[in-house]
Amino acid sequence: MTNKQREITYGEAGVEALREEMGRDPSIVYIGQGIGPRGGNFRQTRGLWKEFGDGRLRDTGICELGETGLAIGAAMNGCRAIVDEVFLDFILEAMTQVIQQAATIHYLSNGKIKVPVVIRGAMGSVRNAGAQHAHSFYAWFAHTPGLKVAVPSTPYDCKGLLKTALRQDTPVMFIEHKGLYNSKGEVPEGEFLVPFGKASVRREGSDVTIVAVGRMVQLASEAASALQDEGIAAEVIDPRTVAPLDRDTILRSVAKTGRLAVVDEAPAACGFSGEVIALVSTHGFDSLDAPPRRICSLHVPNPFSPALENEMMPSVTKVVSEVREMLRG
Amino acid sequence: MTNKQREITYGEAGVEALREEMGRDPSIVYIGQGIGPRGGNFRQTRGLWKEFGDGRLRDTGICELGETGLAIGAAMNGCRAIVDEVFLDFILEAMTQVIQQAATIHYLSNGKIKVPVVIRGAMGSVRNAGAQHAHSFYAWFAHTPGLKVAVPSTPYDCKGLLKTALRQDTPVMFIEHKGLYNSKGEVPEGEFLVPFGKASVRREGSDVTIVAVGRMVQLASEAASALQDEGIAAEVIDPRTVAPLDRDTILRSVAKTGRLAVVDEAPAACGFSGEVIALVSTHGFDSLDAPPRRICSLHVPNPFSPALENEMMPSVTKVVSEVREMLRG
Amino acid sequence: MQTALSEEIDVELSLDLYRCMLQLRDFELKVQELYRTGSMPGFVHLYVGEEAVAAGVCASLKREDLVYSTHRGHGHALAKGVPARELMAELWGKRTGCCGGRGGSMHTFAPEYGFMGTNGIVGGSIPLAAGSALAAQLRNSGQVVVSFFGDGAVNAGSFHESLNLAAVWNLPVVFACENNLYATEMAFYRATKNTSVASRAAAYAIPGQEVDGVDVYEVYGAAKKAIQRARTGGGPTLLEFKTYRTLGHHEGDPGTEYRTREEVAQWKARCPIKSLRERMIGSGQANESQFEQIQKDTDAWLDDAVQFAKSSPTPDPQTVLEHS
Amino acid sequence: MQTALSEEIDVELSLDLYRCMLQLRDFELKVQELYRTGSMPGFVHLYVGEEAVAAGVCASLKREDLVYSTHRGHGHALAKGVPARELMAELWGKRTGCCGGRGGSMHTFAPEYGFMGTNGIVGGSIPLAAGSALAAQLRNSGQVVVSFFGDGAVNAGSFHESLNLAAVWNLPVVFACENNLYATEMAFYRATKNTSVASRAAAYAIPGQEVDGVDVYEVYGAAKKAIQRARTGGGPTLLEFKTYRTLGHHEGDPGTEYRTREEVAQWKARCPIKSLRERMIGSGQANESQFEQIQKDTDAWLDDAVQFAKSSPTPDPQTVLEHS
Ligand SMILES: Cc1ncc(C[n+]2csc(CCOP(=O)(O)OP(=O)(O)O)c2C)c(N)n1
Ligand SMILES: Cc1ncc(C[n+]2csc(CCOP(=O)(O)OP(=O)(O)O)c2C)c(N)n1
Ligand SMILES: [Mg+2]
Ligand SMILES: [Mg+2]
Repeated sequence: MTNKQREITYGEAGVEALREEMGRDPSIVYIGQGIGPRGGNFRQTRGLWKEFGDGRLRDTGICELGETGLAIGAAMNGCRAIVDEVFLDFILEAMTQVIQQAATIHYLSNGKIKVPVVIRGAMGSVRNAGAQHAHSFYAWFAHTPGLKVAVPSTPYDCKGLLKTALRQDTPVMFIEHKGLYNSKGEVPEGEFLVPFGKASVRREGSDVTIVAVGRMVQLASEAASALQDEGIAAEVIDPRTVAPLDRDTILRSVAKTGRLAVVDEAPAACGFSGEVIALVSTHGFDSLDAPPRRICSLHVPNPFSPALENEMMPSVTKVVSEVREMLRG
Repeated sequence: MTNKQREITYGEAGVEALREEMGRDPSIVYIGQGIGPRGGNFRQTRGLWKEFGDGRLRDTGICELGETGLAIGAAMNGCRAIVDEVFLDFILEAMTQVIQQAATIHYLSNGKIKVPVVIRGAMGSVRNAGAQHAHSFYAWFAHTPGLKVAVPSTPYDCKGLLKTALRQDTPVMFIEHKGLYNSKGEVPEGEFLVPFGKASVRREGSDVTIVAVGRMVQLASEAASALQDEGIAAEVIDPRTVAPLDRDTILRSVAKTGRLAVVDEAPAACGFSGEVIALVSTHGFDSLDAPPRRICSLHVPNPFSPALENEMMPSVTKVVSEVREMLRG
Repeated sequence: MQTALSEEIDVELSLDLYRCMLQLRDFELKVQELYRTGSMPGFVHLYVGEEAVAAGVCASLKREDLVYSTHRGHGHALAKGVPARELMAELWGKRTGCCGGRGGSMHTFAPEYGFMGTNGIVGGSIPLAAGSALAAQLRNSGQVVVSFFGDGAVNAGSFHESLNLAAVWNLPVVFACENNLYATEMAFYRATKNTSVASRAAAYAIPGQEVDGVDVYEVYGAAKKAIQRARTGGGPTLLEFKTYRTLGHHEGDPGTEYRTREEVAQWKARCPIKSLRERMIGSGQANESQFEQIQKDTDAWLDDAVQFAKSSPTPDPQTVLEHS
Repeated sequence: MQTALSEEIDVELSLDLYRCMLQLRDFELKVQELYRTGSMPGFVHLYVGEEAVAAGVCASLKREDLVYSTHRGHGHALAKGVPARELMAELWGKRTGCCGGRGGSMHTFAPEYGFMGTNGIVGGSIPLAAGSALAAQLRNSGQVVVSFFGDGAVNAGSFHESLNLAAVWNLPVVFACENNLYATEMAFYRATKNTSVASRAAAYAIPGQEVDGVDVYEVYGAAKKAIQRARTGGGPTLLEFKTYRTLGHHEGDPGTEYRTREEVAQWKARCPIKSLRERMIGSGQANESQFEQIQKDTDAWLDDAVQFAKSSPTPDPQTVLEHS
């Protein structure tokens, strides 16, 4: 078996990226709750504390505002900092630091101050954790000048994007999906980077373009398989970073297929799904043969009861039926 | 002169709404910084403290997180609460309370707990206050299930929407524009309400639909006047609330004009401009005769220097030239 | 102190406190059992070991008084009077749950019993509690509000801002910190240099008191005084209840990696339920058969709740947009 | 105390402190004049009356030490060594400003002088300062970080969370609170029940000290000790400098509606600059002609800065996307 075929989990891939980068760059410090001896609530830092110690893995109490602010401040004074919100939901405690400080200082200082901070958190719904632990804020951050936003959907991207994130001079929101940590995939050992702003075509097809990120890529891919059985060839595009967004790959795909659907775990209103549709509408107007569609979560907080949450969330069935309708009319 | 012709400022209109509603409903409490004896940084509460006293106008120190949380908690126990962030920018200190508590509790409690809180703040750029005092977050809040979002552009709407906001059983983000407080307009004395989810057609026209909110309505209207001189008839639509959004009025207008431009002081990416375009693209696909356009602020934090900020912001000139291009090709 | 207090507390009240603690304990052990068999969705954080706090505090509250709780809130809910049936059904995501299944363990509301919610956000309910106390003050409702939170919330901005506002406005709220020494696996002394929660009251110029949180009489006495102070215009109090969760942080956490077996064993030995029983029997205030009867009642109460919840329908998916 | 300290401080240092304070004062009065004639955009918050704090604190800092400031930050910037030319040009939004005109008064950065920014968000720079101290600790850089903030920041979560983390990690940071009794029009006693900032250090188990903030010797002495403590591994200190802004909150606020004329007059009489001069002349440490010379130097320094800023070009609009 060559390295290329080695399969590890999404969670392990992130750990590998961290281990390589922290080994390479002694200025990296990692701040968060339970990221030391415990190895992370999602096991997203397992083994690192043993290797790099208390100094560089900084366990904190519950104070996301302070944690995030300190990480940004450390990044302003010669460290590369990672702050782990663990659940992305908890970044709400620290929004003022993310938006008012991290996102602005490089620009306002006329490029004099670098702010190499990676702000990490896991988004989305998993195991019916309920409304307060299921948010997916990547659209907000993409809306904010001064932030880059990575949303890996595979172990390969998790490693490659995290390594790239740790080499930026400005803040990166690194947003994993809670439901993907245990998913497996091929990840080469050792050094490789996944560039920002470069989408991945997960599946080629000529009838319709489906754009999705994070866990929704899986959903879109499963839907595409099901559609294939009906003779519909869907192309699945995973932008991998929503800021910068790879507009060209999306536009080229729709130029080929003439049809666009966006699957988004976040609500539709003023979100990522609208952005992709607006992009194609404004810059690929003539390629659209039919109205684009959005398959998003319904506009309510995530209800706890599985019966309700399943109804609220996008599903393979919903994607299949929406796309089928697009093509069959 | 009849009442109907009385002109007052946008700021005064808000005060009038508050005075009427606080007089009518003794359960209303108002929390914020400088909203007592000082009468508000923007004079948005002037005179109220004399009338309603320390009990109902609660001046605080600088603690937006606490202020906002207390307002929500007061609303959960029989008060109607207004919390004034003054600059909308400062709501970043309190996002966890807005998103995790205010926006979810009515739904999660199965409708058992009403949360009649109005969260007020002034958005946008004014007088080169710089990047940290110029944010316009309404797209974020429209993206969030459980929040209503009002963005008045005229004194009339300021009064009517604020009165409506103070009669809701769930949270309302009431987002004024800093640059509008001194603008004047007709406002009837006494009772009237402006409904949520009902756009106002500011100007009729048959060639192109321009959608804008807040201060951008002025800009769009000025651009429409200039375009009129060139023989282009622009229809200007002000949704007034971005959640709920009056989809019908927008779709009807584009069905008539065949062309859509959105002017937005916020950045384009994952914002309100994309939402409007996605709406028309998905639900009014056949009415579009040309690619829609967005005239938004550039994707950088607001620079301080007027020379730079003017370049960064939408302007009448930019709107005119974009719309002209749309029509003239 | 103990003797003095137990003189204030009559036998009837003692037995009530005992019954309440036993209900809280047995409810949680049943939830654990159900959860482990996979029949409950979501996450549950159990209150085992800390029963004296909820029981002792809520004993002095009226129905119209309000309680704001945490992620570890089943005990607070039951002690405040939320029927076990409705709570159990909610944990199961059933239509008959007190939130129709929308909330679950971490977002359970029952305002009709003065229970203003568990909360999945650490520190998130502290400002809400203070705000409800502000409403009580303004409306002259006579209500007192109790804000429960863990040691984990103490270093968060929500704690700081809320206590400051409650103090300067003299609000009728009791801040009840359940210091069980850990926040998840994080020992309090690793999270802060000042490991006394009660001492922090000074920063806000309000009274603060450390209380033995596994002695229900101590809890009752301290809480009663603080509630009385709040009700009579004396403003907020910060109470620090020293307690311990003898189970893991949530179901799934063995709770053994960051604490020694000895430490857990020591605290288990100080079981608030067993010790009250022994004390009452030792002093002749009650006899074994009375406790057996309470156990029987509790079993029946719990069976009824499980039966009710189990047989309740799941919510109709078509209702998902209601109350939005 | 005063005498003891002034013995430690030699004449040269005293004159340096004087010169620094005078520069800060005259710079602000010039900004006021320029602003009032409408030639400056944005908002400015002037430091007049508080000069002893910036001068006294920064006197013990090395160039590589860092200062984090507030909305009222011109004095901190100058005292830390930012050239008046670059600062003045920045306030004017000019291309030659230390941020090329992108920042302005409330977002001025000059890292090459260890000045890590004014900040438009109250409390916003406190965690940044602590974080930079963490980096100093990790990189073993020997730097000390000073975090300036006002009384207004003390009740905010940022203060609480930052001090707690700095304490538990023993970071080389000095928290320098400029308690000028007001935050905008809000008197500190209306914002909090505990009006002693220094006393709050206890909540974080760090040293806290109240200092007369208009006596530059006192400021110098207390700051020197705290900076020394930080530099030698002794961890953070909270200093509360009692001071006063004799002008309004920002240019445009007369500053008279919420304070009595007497109060303002009393503090004006305690002018840190005038009193140092009188003290030095009284004790024979310096004579009038020395102070006249300093005034002349300062005038020239300021004229140069204004001339430079005025004649500098505005930024090229085409560069707006650079550094994005
Ligand atoms: C703002 C926030 N940060 C982190 C978490 C994750 N979390 C849930 S419970 C918990 C520990 C809480 O500890 P404590 O407050 O002491 O309560 P205990 O669990 O000990 O009862 C943490 C960190 C959260 N829910 N909210
Ligand atoms: C988070 C936040 N809330 C409110 C404001 C508005 N504001 C600007 S300065 C100020 C007063 C600050 O007072 P203080 O910290 O005491 O500093 P001082 O002005 O007295 O020097 C306020 C309320 C702000 N900038 N940031
Ligand atoms: Mg705990
Ligand atoms: Mg002040």
